[in-house]
This record gives sequence, structure tokens and C-alpha cells, in this order.
Amino acid sequence: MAARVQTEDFDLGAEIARLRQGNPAIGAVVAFVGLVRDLNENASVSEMTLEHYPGMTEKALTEIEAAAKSRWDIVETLVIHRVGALQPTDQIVLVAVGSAHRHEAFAACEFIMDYLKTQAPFWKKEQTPQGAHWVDARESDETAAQRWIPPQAK
Amino acid sequence: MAARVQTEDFDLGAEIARLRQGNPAIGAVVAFVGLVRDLNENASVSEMTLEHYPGMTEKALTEIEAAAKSRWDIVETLVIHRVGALQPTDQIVLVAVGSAHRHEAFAACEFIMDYLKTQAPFWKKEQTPQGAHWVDARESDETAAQRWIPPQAK
Amino acid sequence: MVTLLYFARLRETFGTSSEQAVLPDQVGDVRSLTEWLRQRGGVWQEELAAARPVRVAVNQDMASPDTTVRDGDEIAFFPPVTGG
Amino acid sequence: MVTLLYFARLRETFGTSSEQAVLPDQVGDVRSLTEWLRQRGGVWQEELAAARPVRVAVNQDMASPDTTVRDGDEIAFFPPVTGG
Repeated sequence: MAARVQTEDFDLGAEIARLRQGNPAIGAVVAFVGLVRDLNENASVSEMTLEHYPGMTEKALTEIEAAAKSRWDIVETLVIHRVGALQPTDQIVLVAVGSAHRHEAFAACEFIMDYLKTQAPFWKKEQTPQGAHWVDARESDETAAQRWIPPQAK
Repeated sequence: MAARVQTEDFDLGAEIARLRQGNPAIGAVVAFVGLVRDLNENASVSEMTLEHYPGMTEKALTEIEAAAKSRWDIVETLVIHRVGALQPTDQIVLVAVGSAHRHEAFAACEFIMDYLKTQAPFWKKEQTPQGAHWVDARESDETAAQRWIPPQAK
Repeated sequence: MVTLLYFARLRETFGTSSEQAVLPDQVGDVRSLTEWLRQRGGVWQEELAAARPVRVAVNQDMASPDTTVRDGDEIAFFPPVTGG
Repeated sequence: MVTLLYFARLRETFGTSSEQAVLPDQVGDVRSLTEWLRQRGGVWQEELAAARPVRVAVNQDMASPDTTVRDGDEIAFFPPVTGG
């Protein structure tokens, strides 16, 4: 279980190799990579700046990983999130989960992403031809996170 | 869209870099990597041999990718499956999907894996201290594939 | 003449991976072809027994017992798949 | 004395990323603290208006209006998060 916030890029292949290194109990790895698109809400994006809340970010990510571990039978988790200035096609975030079987890895990886999107203190500012603006939170991300809450707990 | 069957190992980082290369419309990549575990159904596994049906395999994989593309709004798909002799911790299969948004990539990647498990003509033979044996198909894999069929089509 | 292919456990048990066969007139679909092979007895009868979960592909598409087979077809017999 | 932090749009609009503040006696939770800041008027009143979706964290945990605030706390105000 690890969470890192960094300005530098990350190497997907090297990170996954490290995650599963020498662990023959891992039969499945699911990795999600989020990338900067050149288009968001119909506006073309030339650059994006990611701000975060140092201290709380790492805490929030670690708590989300712990929640995933308590919920599914998984072996390893990794979250890397970049901050600072990013351009289209740049990598923003990596979430990876290693487990014995595939369904747990898929579910836990998507769960971590959905919670990261609504709980981890990161904010995006986009540069477009119309100027710079802070990205609004999307209702669909809130809905995505809600679906993991058991009905009786809502 | 690409499907490859090969004896050689694959390089996850290089494959994903190629998949999304120069395409700023891809905002999400989900990659699944299946690995040889040293334990299956409580027997320790020292080696595994993967056999396939040349010709039909590539056809089946391509059809599964096409089904995913017709079902979700996704941009790129890639399936690589190894055959031949493999040891614990070796990579067996890579399924990767690139899309604008994450939910489509997660769903399509899991869909492709579930169908590959029940439709693509690969067979595993495991070497254990009790001798070599062909792995039995698992009921749970059939159930996993069934859940993608709309109720009215069942 | 059709090409018959056998994979995995069936290949090992039958001791062959492929054969060319001339189908008798009464064989027109996967069901009757399987029955015809079963009549060879021994391991053929055993592995192709109705209770056995054998899969059949005709010209590299998954087939059902009702799938038609005709001259020139490539017909493969194998256990349920276990890749991934 | 508490530490107040502002992020993203709030940081820009308020023109500051942090301040030290001595809370008056009537401020005991996130709700009353927000109300107290709102009384500064101008951009404070605007950005912290009840209709605005502002999130608050107390000591780096997401908080609700009822969350207690006390001396020594680190309290952050920010828009709904948009990372990932």
C-alpha cells in the first residue's frame, strides 16, 4: 500500500513491476492511468495545473486504499498522483491493484478511482483559448462514488 | 484494435505507451495483466503450459474486442496472450482499453477479460508435485461472462 | 472430406491433433458428427460421452449441436477453454 | 488560535492561502466558523454563501457543518475536488 504525490512523471511498467515483484500470489493486476485530454466540456485545453492540499492528500489516498483493502481480498495497492503544470497526453494519475483473482482487482481499482475523484483534495485549473478556469466538480463523479455505499448505510 | 498471440513476454509500459501514443482524446487507460500464480486450487504450481487453436484464437479475440467497441464508447483496445511454457510470476495476458472517460475503459476491459476466459480457445496445463494436469474450466468464469448479457437476450 | 482438430486433453487422449475424414451421408450437423465419432468406441466414446463438457468449433466459430457441417469444413473438438 | 487554509478558487478569490485567526467564543463548529467568515462581506460573503458548494476539512479530515472546531485546529476551505 503506497500513495505518492509528485510533480515528476511516472513509469507505468516500472511501477507495476515493483508492485508485483517476487510475489507469486498475485494473479491479477488492474492499472488505471488518467491522462490530460485536449478537450474538456467542449473547450480545447492547452495546459492544466493541478493544485493539492499537502498532508491531507496523502492521508486521504492512504485511507481510500485502506478502505479498498478492508473491502476486497487484494494484495497490493498503489496510487501516484501528479501535481503542477501538465499538457495534453501527460499522465495525471496511476491507481494499481494486485490480487489473486481478477474481479477483486477490477472492483478495488475502480473503487479507489471513484473515491479519489470525490475525496482526495486535488483541483484542476484548465488553460483554454477563452482563458484559465477552475474545473467544476461533476455530478457524475459523486454518483459514481455513491454506488459503492451499501443501501442500508446511505 | 489489436490481438496478438505470442510465446515472448510483453512490456506493459511500452504497450500502453504505443496504445495511447499521440492521441489526446484518450483520458483513461485501464490495463489488466494476468500472471501465473504459484498456487491454484490448493496445489502448488511449478510450471504451466498454454496451448491454443491458431487462427481461431486471433479471430475470437478480435471479435471480443469488436463487441466491446460496439458496446462502449472506447477509442483503443489491445489484447496480448502468451502461449507455451510459463513459470510463476510470468505474465500470461494483457488486456488494455483507452477511452475518453474512465467508466467505459473499466467496463470494456473487464468485459473483454470475462469473454476471453470463456470464448477464446486457450487451455492451461499445470505442473504440480502430483504431476501434470489440464486445468478445469471454472463455473465462476461462465457466470462472469453471463452477467454482460442483457436480461431480454438470455 | 472435412478436417477434424483436437485440442488439449482431447488431443492427448485421442493421440492425434488432426485428421482428414470423409463424412457418411447421415452426418449433417455437429450432433450427428459427434455421435459418429463416439461410435469409434474406447477413448472416443468416453471423451465424447453426452455428459462430458466438450466444445465444438466449426470453421473457427463456436458451434452448437445444431450447427451444420459440410464438405471442406474445419471442425475442432476441445474441452471448455481455460486461458487468461 | 486556529490555522485557516484556502485552496483553488477560494485561495485566488480571497487572495490568500492561509491565515492565523483567534476564534470568537460563539464559534464552535464548522457552521458558525463559516458564518463568521461570511460576515467579512465582499468576496467572503459571496464565496461562502450557503448556496455555494464549499467543502471544509478539519485537521485534514473532510468535515460537516456540525464538526467541532477548537483552538489549534487546521481548518481548510475549498471547492469540491476535481483531481484524478
